[in-house]
Order: sequence, then structure tokens, then C-alpha cells
Amino acid sequence: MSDSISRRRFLQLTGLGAAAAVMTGCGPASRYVVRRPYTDMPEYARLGESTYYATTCTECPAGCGMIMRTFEGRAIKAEGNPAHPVNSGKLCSRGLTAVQGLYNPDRIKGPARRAKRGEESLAPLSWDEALGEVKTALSAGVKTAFLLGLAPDHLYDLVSELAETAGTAKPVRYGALGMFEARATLVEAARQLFGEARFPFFDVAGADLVISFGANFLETWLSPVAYTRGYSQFRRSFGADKARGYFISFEARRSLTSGVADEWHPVVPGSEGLLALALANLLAERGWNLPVSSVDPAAAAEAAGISLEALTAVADRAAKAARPLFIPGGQALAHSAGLEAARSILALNLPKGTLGQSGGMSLSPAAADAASMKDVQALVDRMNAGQVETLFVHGVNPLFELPAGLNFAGALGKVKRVISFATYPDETALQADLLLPDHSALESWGYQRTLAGTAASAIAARQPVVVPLYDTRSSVDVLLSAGLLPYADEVEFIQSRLLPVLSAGGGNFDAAEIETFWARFLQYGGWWSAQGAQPAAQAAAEAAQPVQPQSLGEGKFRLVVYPTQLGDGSGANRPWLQETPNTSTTVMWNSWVEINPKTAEELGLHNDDVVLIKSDAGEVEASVYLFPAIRPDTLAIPFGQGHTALGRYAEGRGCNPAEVLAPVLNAAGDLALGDTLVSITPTGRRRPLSRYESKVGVYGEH
Amino acid sequence: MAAEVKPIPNAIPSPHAAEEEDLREHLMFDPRPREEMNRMVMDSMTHTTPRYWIVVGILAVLTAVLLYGVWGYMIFTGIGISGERRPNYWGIFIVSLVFWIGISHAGTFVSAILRVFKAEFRRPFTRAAELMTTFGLAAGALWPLIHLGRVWVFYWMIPYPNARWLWPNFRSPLVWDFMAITTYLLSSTIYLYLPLLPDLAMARDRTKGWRHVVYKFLALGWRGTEAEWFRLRKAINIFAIAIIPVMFSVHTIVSWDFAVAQTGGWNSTIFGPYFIIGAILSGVSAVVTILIILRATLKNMDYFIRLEHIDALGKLLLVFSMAWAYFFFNDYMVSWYGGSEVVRTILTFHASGPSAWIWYVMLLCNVAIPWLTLWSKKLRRTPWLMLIVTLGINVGMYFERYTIIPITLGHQRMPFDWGEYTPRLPEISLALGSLCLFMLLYMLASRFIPMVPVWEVREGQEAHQLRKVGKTVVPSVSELE
Amino acid sequence: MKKPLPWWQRPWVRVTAGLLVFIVLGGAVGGIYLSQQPPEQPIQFPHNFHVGSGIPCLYCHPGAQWGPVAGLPTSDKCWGCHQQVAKTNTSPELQKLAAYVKNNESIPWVPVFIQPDHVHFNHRPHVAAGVTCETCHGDMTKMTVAEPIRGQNMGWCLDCHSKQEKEKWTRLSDCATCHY
Amino acid sequence: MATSVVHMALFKEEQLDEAAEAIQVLRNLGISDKDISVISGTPFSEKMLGRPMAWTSIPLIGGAGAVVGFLVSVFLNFGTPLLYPIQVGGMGLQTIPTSIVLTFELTMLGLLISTFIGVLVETISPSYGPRGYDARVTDGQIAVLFSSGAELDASLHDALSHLGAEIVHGAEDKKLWP
Amino acid sequence: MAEETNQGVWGLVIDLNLCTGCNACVTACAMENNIPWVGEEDAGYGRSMSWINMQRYWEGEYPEVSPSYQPVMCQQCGRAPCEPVCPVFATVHSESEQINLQVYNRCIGTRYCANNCPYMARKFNWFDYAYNIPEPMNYYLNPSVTVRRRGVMEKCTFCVQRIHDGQENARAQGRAVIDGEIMTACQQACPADAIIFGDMTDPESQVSQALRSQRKYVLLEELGTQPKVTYLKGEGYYGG
Repeated sequence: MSDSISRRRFLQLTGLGAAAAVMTGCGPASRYVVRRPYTDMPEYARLGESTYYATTCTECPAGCGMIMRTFEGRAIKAEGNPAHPVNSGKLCSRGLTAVQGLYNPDRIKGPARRAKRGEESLAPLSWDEALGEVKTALSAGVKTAFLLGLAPDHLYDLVSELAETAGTAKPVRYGALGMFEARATLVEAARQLFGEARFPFFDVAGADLVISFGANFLETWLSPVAYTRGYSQFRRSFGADKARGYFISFEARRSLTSGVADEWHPVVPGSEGLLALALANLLAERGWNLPVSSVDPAAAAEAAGISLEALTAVADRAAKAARPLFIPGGQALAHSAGLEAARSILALNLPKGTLGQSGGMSLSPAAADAASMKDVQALVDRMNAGQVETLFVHGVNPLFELPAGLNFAGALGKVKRVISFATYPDETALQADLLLPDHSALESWGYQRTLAGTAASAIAARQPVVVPLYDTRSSVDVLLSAGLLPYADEVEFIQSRLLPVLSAGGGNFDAAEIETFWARFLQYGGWWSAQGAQPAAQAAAEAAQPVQPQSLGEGKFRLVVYPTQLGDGSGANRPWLQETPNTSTTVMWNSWVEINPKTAEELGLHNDDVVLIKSDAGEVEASVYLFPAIRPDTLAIPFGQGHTALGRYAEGRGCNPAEVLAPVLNAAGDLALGDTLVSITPTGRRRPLSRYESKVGVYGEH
Repeated sequence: MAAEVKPIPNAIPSPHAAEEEDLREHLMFDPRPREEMNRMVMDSMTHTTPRYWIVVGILAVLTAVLLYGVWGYMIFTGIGISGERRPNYWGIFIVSLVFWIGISHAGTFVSAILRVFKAEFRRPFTRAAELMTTFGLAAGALWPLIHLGRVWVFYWMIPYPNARWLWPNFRSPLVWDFMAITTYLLSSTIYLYLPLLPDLAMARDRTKGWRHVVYKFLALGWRGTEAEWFRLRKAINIFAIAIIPVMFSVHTIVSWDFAVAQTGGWNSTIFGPYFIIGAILSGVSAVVTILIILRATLKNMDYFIRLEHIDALGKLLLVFSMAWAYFFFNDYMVSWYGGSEVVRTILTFHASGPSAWIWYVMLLCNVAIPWLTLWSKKLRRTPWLMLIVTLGINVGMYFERYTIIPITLGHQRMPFDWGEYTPRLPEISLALGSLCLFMLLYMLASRFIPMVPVWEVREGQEAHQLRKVGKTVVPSVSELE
Repeated sequence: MKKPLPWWQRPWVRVTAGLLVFIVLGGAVGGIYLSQQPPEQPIQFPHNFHVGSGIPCLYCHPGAQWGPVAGLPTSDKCWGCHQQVAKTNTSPELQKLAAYVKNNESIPWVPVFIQPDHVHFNHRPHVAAGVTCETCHGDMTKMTVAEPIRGQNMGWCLDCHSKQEKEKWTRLSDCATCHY
Repeated sequence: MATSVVHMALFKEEQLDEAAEAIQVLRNLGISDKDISVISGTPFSEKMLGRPMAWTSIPLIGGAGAVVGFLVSVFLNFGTPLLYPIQVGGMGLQTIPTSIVLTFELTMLGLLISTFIGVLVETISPSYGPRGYDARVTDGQIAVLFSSGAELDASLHDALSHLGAEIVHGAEDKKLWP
Repeated sequence: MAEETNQGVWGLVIDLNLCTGCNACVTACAMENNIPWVGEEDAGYGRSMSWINMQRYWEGEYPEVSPSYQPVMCQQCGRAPCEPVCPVFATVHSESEQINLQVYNRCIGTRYCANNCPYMARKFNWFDYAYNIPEPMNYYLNPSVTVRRRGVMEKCTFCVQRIHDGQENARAQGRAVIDGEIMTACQQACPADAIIFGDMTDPESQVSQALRSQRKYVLLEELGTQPKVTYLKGEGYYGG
């Protein structure tokens, strides 16, 4: 503990005064600028040189290791942690812009009370009063509900413990990324096949053939940096040992992931399960040990909108491959038949006997209590029934991320007290009665279990890299302040949770007692075991029931909603994420609707025409982008824009496609968002999209 | 003066009166006493109507707001208020630069080249053309400054010893530009001033008050002694000969701003002469425009500036329009034949892209209209038509530069980075502002500088005599030198 | 009638012209002079006394030997000695130091030798190459608060760089050495 | 000729022949060419009036200016890159083709500016010969100025009047430039 | 002290076989080099400041349509067309680092260099974008990199500040720079390891090894600019 205190003190002493100096201009005016030196300089600090802290990226639940470069008390640059098993020193755009979240000018600067929900005006609140409110709320027992983000972190553990010991309701978790990935479906399929509810991990690096069913594993899927690393190895050829991997993708639109595929088959969304069964039959013909189902490959190919030859060619290629890998992605699973599809696709990985080996599938060692929409729906039902007095919201923005058809907003109105721990003034915070802002991730302690980015068991460490900018307080400390749990503060809680790991051993470092373990844990950026876990013995794989994709009515289109670099939408307040062009379309700062040029021509639509996309659940407006690589019967809208709150960089841009998603669940309890059918109506208006690519010549209409 | 040719005194009635009457259409054969001409010129300078001052006032306000106001605003906010973007890093600013520098070629062309080749019709309007050169350069020299991102450090382009040990990069065409424009501005101003000395002395002798003081100062004590005339003639001769290569070099260097770049569509050896021809075409047509306006608005000018002059310049225009078309064709022909895909894409884009109308207007104004009208003597002598034609040529030439600069820049080797440039209001305002500045300077100068070089006209009239050959009278030109 | 003087000989013209010249020149000279003045410091720190009593520069500014920035001493470092110095209790300047230490505030020093943003200066190679502190910072035995060296601009840097060995000149004259 | 007075004979515009005649008359009367000067509003060459050739150093000054401009350009092109060598674009430090441009411009600038300076200097430097001025000169009249002793007054008057000149005795010299 | 050893020639290799077009390099570059964002309107107008253009080209017709990605940054030409045209030596060839250098404070904003860059790698500060970053977001600005003001051209520098840091560290420790020790920000972030940076004169360096690939090509080789950035063709589009 002394360690932590000295760290905190150092950070305070470093001060923020020096920051101002950097920004002043280069003219004579900046000649004399006041500098505030340390009052007491820590011995390891060297003036004018950067200090690096290992921490964990919290931009998505993957849990990449991050090294933050700090300079004179300011966080300067996020870099990957080279020792971390998930990302090996690499980061994606979201992680790299973490500092823009930390220093976002629109952060909530202190605890506050909102007189009227939905209004921006706030009354200041002291932390003492705030803690009093929390204490009252927690004492209500089961009438107190928690809605948390997807991250499997220490807060979730704490709230779970709180639920057990103090009798509050079990925390509900939700995240838009989980919705798009249909995590519960994936985990449930793994449970049905292997008997354990774990996330599968696909060792792309060692495979020689990857067949993806709508998995955007190079963008946001589960652990994109880890999979991109694997993809990089997959694509390399090491002399005679390993040929360059071959990548086949079944997806309705050519996403960034499908974009680099050697073969792309634009299949009807929802037909992936059928295709997998057909592929199984074809492979069984070629000698694979797979249960044969009644699916006729020709009929399946037709239903999927591809040719039988293409499907047979895929089967031939797979039959020849030494280590083929079949990846079920969110677009294949977020359907009413998603669970069957997941099982069919996962089952394809079994016959080659590569489970747990290089180039094969394994199960993540961490237990996955994947959150599903079913839980959220249950929470909404309880809220509607008036069984929730206090709702704590942390790390999730349900009013933005949930499909509007669920009517979370209406349910929220029945909750007496909504307490938001939000760091940024998001849509949910706008409807909260109390704002008890948490530190931003770069200012706080924590740990996070790694679920999907590695076959090894790993716990990533989070530590503050700068002194908190504002009068914020760690949510764990806030909850502990009620005195219901026997921990003095956050760090003590975390350390207590690390004790089992300490005793297990076999990780990247050894420590005799918790103080040393803690120091090293922070220094290395986490603890991870050297060995990957083997998957359990497989259960008998019986063929899933074939389910035909939904039929398309007249004037209706299938809708693909996919997450971009904005992730679950919380990235929308990072100006550089907004200005990082979407690679496929190069659009920045806004939402668009992807339409096949041929369809657009039939509908008389041009680039930048504003159209109304309407489903049974709702409607949104966006500008048209003629996208050459999407099925003519499918539209696609990126997720993440359309904020009505969340600060100056996010507000009022684009549309939120969650508003058109119907609240239909599949067998595993995930939202069947792929079943959404929409119609498209021109509005007659134009709104030019901000595109990075050329708008004249070969790309645009003159 | 050839001794055997006895001048036929104007006063004596001639047996060939009818033929003489025809010849009187020419200024040179329609002499008036020097005193009267002096008075006419002085009247043109001193007689102002309220309308004149209203126009000057409006122009002054427009210049202040459109040019200096917007420029100041741009300096304080950034050059982004213009429509420039990647890849069209140069837009109207450089178009206007090339345009005004081009305009400024006319003065030297009319005054120096025609002087060296003793084209007598030049005499009454050399001054007007030289003024156009100087003011055109004054308007043009603003543009390199306006277009700078950080105009407050423009002096880093000037070679001077400094504490940083740094000199300009003399390998940069922009430094050549800077030097060439400076040289041209200085020498054309001097070249305007030297032949002005006798006229300033004339004005000095005919004015009182502040004008007298100023003219007295400017005339440098001119008396008209033999030595002074001799020196003046010497100096003007040196200038007339030396300024011609300077003029050619200036626009060649402006063309090198583009031609030395590897940019597709710019990298062409033909750009030097192409630009010069274009410059002379636009300059001469601007001279015609101005002469027509001067003739219509300035007092007594219809005596000095006659249809014969507009007619003669019209013929020149036709020649230059043809020469321009030749170079234009040449540029296309060679690029097309060379088969460079980059250049072919650009040239195709000129004629078929979203800005193709600019290309067509350019050809219409520079080729079609001049060729259709200027062949006819009758049309050449119709001032309002010539005004339209010459204004059209200048619009066409502006569009030519527009095609060459931003449109070409938008279509380079990286198709992903192609772009289209649309000028924004501040840029257009600046361009109009510089036009206002030019007009303002010209109008003010017309009140202050004798718009006609009386002594040169008189010199010409002295030299032009009628001579009887056989049964008729023919003009004979002798030289006074 | 008295002949009026030409305009350039009239007194008011000449006086105005003189005034203009004076203002412009005076402004320029004054501006340069003022920009070279030492700034107001929170404590009138006597460098001459400290250096004179044998304290090496690197004791208080240790960053110069290992990194880009020499650094300003922490108030703890000052107090380490001064709490044992009797004069601390009597001198009014030292009372300010005592106040800062007592309130645990950092002393708002104003750096005198500071490069603009677009210049990246690194002390270490200079110290390693044997450049003494006085070369750039002047003789501190003669100053109380630090005073700037006149005309410390790019030419000043280059003057010294050009005196180094010829084979180093390529690197020492390279723009990227300081500007990036 | 300390005692001599400057006289002026004014001829009308078209009386050029008479003016030339008058100069001959003056010469015949023993007035030397350097005591005669002619001022006119139109450039008549010396030959027309039968006067000795004037002399000017303007071409020399101009030439000298050109040389100075050339030398400056040589320094800028070839000297300054040595002062602080900076490599650009794989070119040499001193490049001949680019230097030609600047050399030409600066040589011309030197030539033209010094020509003008020559005019300026020669115009404002004191000149010899009889001085005097009449504003009618800029109206095209030709003034023959000469200084002579009083003893010649009568004969001069006759001869010049005969040629049609208007004679101004004791023409005064106006201060035409500050 | 290892003084004045050969500084080497820095080179960058981008393996298009591995590049997924994820744009992490673009963001990493922006975060490292204080590149400001310009907002929706200006970004759409072509004023985005990002030093890496992630170029995306479509080939073929649906359903055989496929994108290809090519990150294009300043190619650090050996014979850079941008350099000689600058009137004030604001863009020069750095002899000691063997890169093409932009001296921000010397730039007067003629934008000629950008016109003359065939790779369109140069970006211009049309407004005071970086100076208008609201407090406290400007706290993350990297003190090792000059914050550019309006009217100044800028471009990829091969993270020259990192090169300096690495060399300085090595010199302070009296050793030569180790291959891989100096990383550009884009290379460091690239999840696919498609970007390799290092000394091209060292035959053992990763860059030199990558440069022996048959797949290598440079952009617009016909212009003779001698770029220091080399691309390796994507294998999907490569016959051999």
C-alpha cells in the first residue's frame, strides 16, 4: 500500500501547471513562462524525460495491454505493451486515442444532482452527500439494480460480491459490441458443444485456411488487435514450413475484414448456418468425420445467394487444408437461428483434430458469463414493474446502445433513483438523477480478465497514469464507502482478488507475497500464465437443425448494422476517431447508408442523397454511400453515431441505427438484429458526406 | 531631315486637299499646334466631374473592403477561408497573379517593342499602356503575398545577410519569380517615368499650387536642352532594348513556376512561349479596353486616340490570338502524342470534367470570337464591339490560367487524391478587389499624369510629312534621330 | 508676399518626420532591450553567492548531465540546506522560501534560458562535449538572478557549431538537429 | 565672360530652320558653341541644329551597374550556398542552370537601375553653358540661349529679329528644381 | 562514445500482403505528431491533416469486387521534388538523417512543395487547427514535436523525434543504435506488423531483409524520386 500512496502523492505533486507551458506559442510572448518545479521530486523521475506506465486499455472489453507515455504529469501517448499476450505491443485506433477521452473537455467534472431528468442544468453535490445517497440506495437490497459494461473487470467482481453479501440484485451487463458479436450465442454454442461456457479462441496465426462467417475479427470482433496479429502471422509464409494462409469470407458486405479476404462470397445474412451445414455435408463426402444433415448443398447455396460451384470450391479447398479454421462471427449469429448457426460453424472445427493446437480452436480459460439481451430485457421488465428503486449505471450507455424497441427510456422513468457513474455526459447520464463521475480509465486502478484475445489465462492490470483531473472518484471506492464489504479501499479489494492468482503461480512473474506481486503486477501490466488452456473433451456433435434465412418482402431490404472504430459509440467523443476515415468508405464524422450502386440506380439514388430507413421498430435518416461491395438486397449502416449527448464531438452527427432494430431475441438470448428488414425512401434532400477519398473522377459522379 | 523634301505647311491650301483630308484621319497627319495639344492634355487632367469622384470613392471603398479588409481578415484567421484544399493548393490567388503579370506585358510590348520597331501608331497610347504595366504589376505583385500562408515573414524570400546564416533558395522558381517581378516592376516604373519627364515639365509650366510643387519636383528641373534630350533618348533606347528580354523573362519565369514542377500537365517545355503569347494577348486586349474607355470618358482624348489605333491593335490581337491557338494546339498535340497517361487524363478532364465549361468559354473567348470578328476592318473600328471582344479575351485568358492551375492540380498521379476546387467568397472578393485597386490607381493617375506623351506625338507629327509623288500626295516618314 | 517654404522644409513636417523616426526606432530598440531583460522572479535568487560558495551548477540543475532539460531545483533541495542555515530566519528573501516550503507549494520560477517550441535543445550532448555552463549561460558569479545572453538566436548556435570539427559539421548544421 | 549677359532668342515651332540659321549667325558673330545652348519642347537632334554632339556617360554608368548586378548575382548563386550548405532535391549546392536565371535578372536590374541613376545624376548635376528658361519652350518654341558681351547686342538683335525670333534680353534663370 | 559513426539511411517498408487497412497507423501518427483534427466540413473538403493517406482502390465488378489498401505517407525521397522549389529552405534534405525534412518555423506557406509532391503526402495548416484544441485536450500534445500554427506545411517526418531520442540514448550509452530500437509511431501501432522501419545500410536489419523480397516496388518509380518508402505487393495480386 505504501507503494500506491507514494505513487498517488507523486502524481499530485507533479501538478498540472507545467502543462500550460507547452501550449503557448513560439513567438517572443512565450519567452518567459512560469514553470512550477516539483516540491519534492521522486528519485526515479528525470526532468525532461518521459515516464512510462503499464496499464490496460478499456476502450473495448478485449483488455489489451497499454504503455502510457507520460511527461510532466500529462499522459502523452498510448503505446501497446510488448509483453502483453493479447496485443504484443500493438494497439488499434480506439486505444491510441484513449488520451482524447482522458482529456476530453466535456467530461463530467464532479458529482452533481440533476433537478429534472433530460435537462442539462446540474446542481453541484458534495461527495459526502453523494456517498450518503449511495449508502441509502445500497441498503434497499434487491430493489437496487446495477447495469454495467461488458468488461470483465474488478468492478463487476465487486458488484457481484455486493449482490451476494448485501443482497442487491445481480448485476446486469450490456454492451453494444456484445450485441453485434452475439456473445451469448457464441458462448452458449461452445457450452453445448464442449460443455463449458467459454469464449472460443481461434488461433488464426497457425491456420492455413480461415473461413469466416461474418466475423469482422480485424475490426471490432472480440479482440481485434489479437486477431490482426494472428492474421499477420497467418498471411506470412515461412519458407517451406508454412504457406501463406488463405482466407475465405462469407459476409453480406465486404467489410474491412472481408476486404482482405482472398475470396469473398456475398451471402444472404442469416444463411450462414445453412451454409455451414451444407459445407459439413460436402466435407463429409470428402472424408471428414462430420454428422450429415438433410441439407442439400445446392439448395443451401441458392438460399445464400451464391453458386454451388463456389461452395464446392470452398469445400475442396477446406478438404485439402491442413489446419482450416471456421470462425462464426456476429453477423452469422445475431439472427433468430443464430444459435444453430453457431453450433454448425463451430462443429466444423472439430474433425481435423486441431483443437487446442496451433492453427486450431481452443477455449478461453476464463469463465465467461456472457451478458445477453435476455438479462437486459428482464431488467427492463423489473423496472417497468416498479421493482427497481435505484439503478446504478456504469460503463454502458443503454439509452444509446439498446434497441429503441426495448423502450429502456420508458422503463427508466419508473425507476425512482438513477445513479450514473459516467465519466462523460452521455445520453443515460442526461437521464440520471445523480452523477457520481468515475475516474477515467487512465486515472484509476483496476484489473481485467482477458476473455477472448489469447488462449492463455491473463489478468491485465490497470493503474492511474496521471493524477485525476477533476473531482471524480473511483466507483469502487464509492460503493465500498457504504461499508457493506470488508475492504478499506479499491486497491485492497483488487489485491484481495489477486491472491488466488498469486498462489496459483506459473505466470510471467513470481512473487512471494502480495506487496511484491502487486508491484510487479503493475510493472508488467498484468499477470498471465505461460500455458494456454486445453479445451475440454468435446461432446458428441450432432447436426443442428437447418433454418432457412428470412424471406424478403417486396421493397424490403436486409439491414447490416456494424460497429466501426467508434466501437459501442463511446468513441464518438474522440475527435481523432471521428476523423479517422472508415477504411472501406473513407467517410468521416458522420453516418451513411451503404447501397449497392445497381440498387441505387434502380431506386434513383445518388451519393449523398438523404434517405429514410424504416423498419417496424423505427426509422433513421442518413446519406447514401454507393458501396460497390454489398449485396444488392442489403443495406448497411455503421453504428456509433447519432448521439444526442456525449459532448461537442459526438452530438448531432449521423444517426443511431439502434433505433431501427427490433427487440427480437434468439435462442441464446441475444438480439436477432440481423432479422431486421427495412424499407428505404428518398427524402429528396442531399447532405454531402465528409469523405477522404476523391469525389471526382473515377469514384464519384461528376 | 532630308533637305530636298520641303514640308508642305499645313496652313497653305494644297491642290491635293481631298487626299490630305483622307490622311487626316491619322493623328500623325492631323497636327495641331503644340500649345493646343498641351492645353488639351492639361484639360483632361484637371477637369473632373462629380461623377468621376463618385466612381473613385466607390472604388476606394471597394478596394479597402474587398481587398485589404478581406486580406486582413485572412491573415488573422488563416488562408483556409479560401477554397483551396488538397490537392488544389493553388487557386485563384495564383491565377490572379499570372493574370495581372500577363496584363502588365502590354505596356512593355506596346511601348518598347513597337518603339524599337518604330511602329508609329504607338505614339499616343504608349503612356496609357505603360501605366497599365505598372499598375498591373502593382496589382499582380500583391498576389504572391496574399497567397502566402504566413505573409508576415515574406521577407525571408529577400536575400539579405542575417543572424541565422540563411539565404533564400536560389534554386526555387519562386525566388526567381520574386526577383523577376521586382526587376520588372522597378524597370517598368522607371520606363514609365523617363519619357514622362518632358511632359511633367510641360505640366509644371502650366500649373499652380500643389500640382506645381509636385510636378516641379518630379520633372527634375527639365528644361529641354540638347543634352537633356540626348540623355533621355539614350536612356530610353537602353531601356527599350533591355526591358524586352526582361519582359520575356518575367513571364517565362512565371511559366516556370509550373513548368519546372514534375506535376502532370505543367511539366512542358512549351509553357514559356505559351505563357508569353497568352500574356501579350491579354495585355494588348486590355490596352484596347482601356483606350476605348479613355476615349469615351477622358476629355479631349478622341483627338489623340483614334479608331486607327484600335484598328491597328485589333490586327495585332488577331495575330496573337492565332499564335495563342497555335501554342494551345501544340501543347495538346505533343502531350497527346507522347502518350503520358497522367497528362492525357488531365487534358481529357479539362474538356470533360465538371469544370469543362471553363475550358469551352476559354476557347470561345480566345479563339472563336476574335477570329470571327477581328478580320473585318469595319468591326475592328466599332469601339463597343471591340470592348466586348477584348473584355472577352481577358475573361478567356483568366479561364486559361484557371484551367492550367487549379483544375490541372486536381488531377495528379494519385487518383485517390483527386479533387475539385471551388473558389469561395473571400477569394473572389480579393480578386475583384485587386481589379478595383487597378482601376482606382488608373483613375487617380489619369488626373495626375499626362495620359498622352505630347512630345512624342509632336515628334511624330514633325516627322510625318506629306510628299508629292507623281500626281498624288503620299505620307513620308522621316526620322528625327 | 512672403515666399512659402516648400513643404519638406516646413517645420511641422520635419518635426513630425523626426518624431516618427524616433518612435519607430525607439520602439524597435526598446522592444529588443525589453525582451532581453531578465524577468521578474518570485525570489531574488543570488546565483553569485551560491556559485561563489563553491556549489557546482549540476548540484541544483542535475538534468543537464543526463537529459535535455537542466531543471530547476525542487524546494526540498533548497530547504535541505537552508533549514540549517541561520540566515534563513533573518533574510526577507529566504522568508519567501520558508513560506513556500511550509505551504508545500512549488516556487513559480520563470526560466530565463528557454527555447521556443520549434527548437529542440538537449543539454546532455553539449555537457558531454565539454561545453561549460558559462559558455551559454554567462558567468553566474556575476549575476544574482539569471540574466539572458543577448542575441541568443540560431546564428549564435551556428557560430559555435561551425567551430567544431569539420566532420561533425554535417550533423551540427543539419536542420533536423534542432527543428522537428 | 564674367560680364556677359544671357540672351534668349525664341523661335516658333515651325521655325526650326530659322533657329538653325540663328545658331550659325551667332557662331559667325564669334560666340563660341559652349556659350550657346538650345532648349526645345521637341527632341531635335544636334545635327538638325548644326550643333556639336553632346556627350553622356549614361551607357557607362549603365554598364557599370550591369557589372555590379552580375557580381551580386554570382555571390548569391555561388557564394551564399557555401555559407550554409543545404542540400535540396539531390541537386548540387551550386547549380548552373538555375543560376542563369538569377544572373540575367540581376544583371538587367543593375543595368536598368543604374541607367536611371545616370539620368538622375546627370540631370541634377550642374551643367555649363548659358542658363535661362521660358515656359513657352514646352509649348513647342525653340529657345536659343547665348551669352555675349554687351558690345554685340545691337548686331545680334538685328540678325536674330531678321530671322523672326523674339528676343529676350537678359533671360533670367528660373530655379526649376529644388 | 560512438561519435560520428555512419548514421545510416532510414527506410520504411510496408507489406501490403499484411496491411488490413485498419487505420491504426493513421491514428497513431496523429497522436504522436500532434496532428490536429479539422472537423467534419474541412475534412470532407480535403483538408484533413493526417500524415498517412490510407488509399483505398476498388477493383472489379460486384461480386468480384475487391478493395486494395495502400498507406501513403511522405516517401522521404532521395531526390525530392518538393525540396528545390521552396524559396526559403523550409523543406530540405537532412544529410545526417537522410530524410526529407520540413522546418515548420521556416515555412512561409507558399504551398509549392505540396503541388510538386507526386504522392500528395503534404498537408497544410489552413487554420490554427492545433492551437484551437480546447483545454484540456491540448495536454496530450507531444512536447517532442512542434505544434504547427496556421500557414505552415507539414508531413510525415519518419518520427524524427524518435530517431533523435534513439540515437541520443545510444550515444549516451556509448553504443550504436540497435535495429528495432527506433520505431516510428505507425510501425509501433500496426497490429499486423505490416510496417518495418530501420537502417537500410545495415544488411542484417529487418528493413534490409524485407527489401530483398521480390515483391518490392516503390511508388511512381518513373519519376526518379528515389523514395525511402518501399512497398511489398500483396501476395493476392502477385504472380510469383
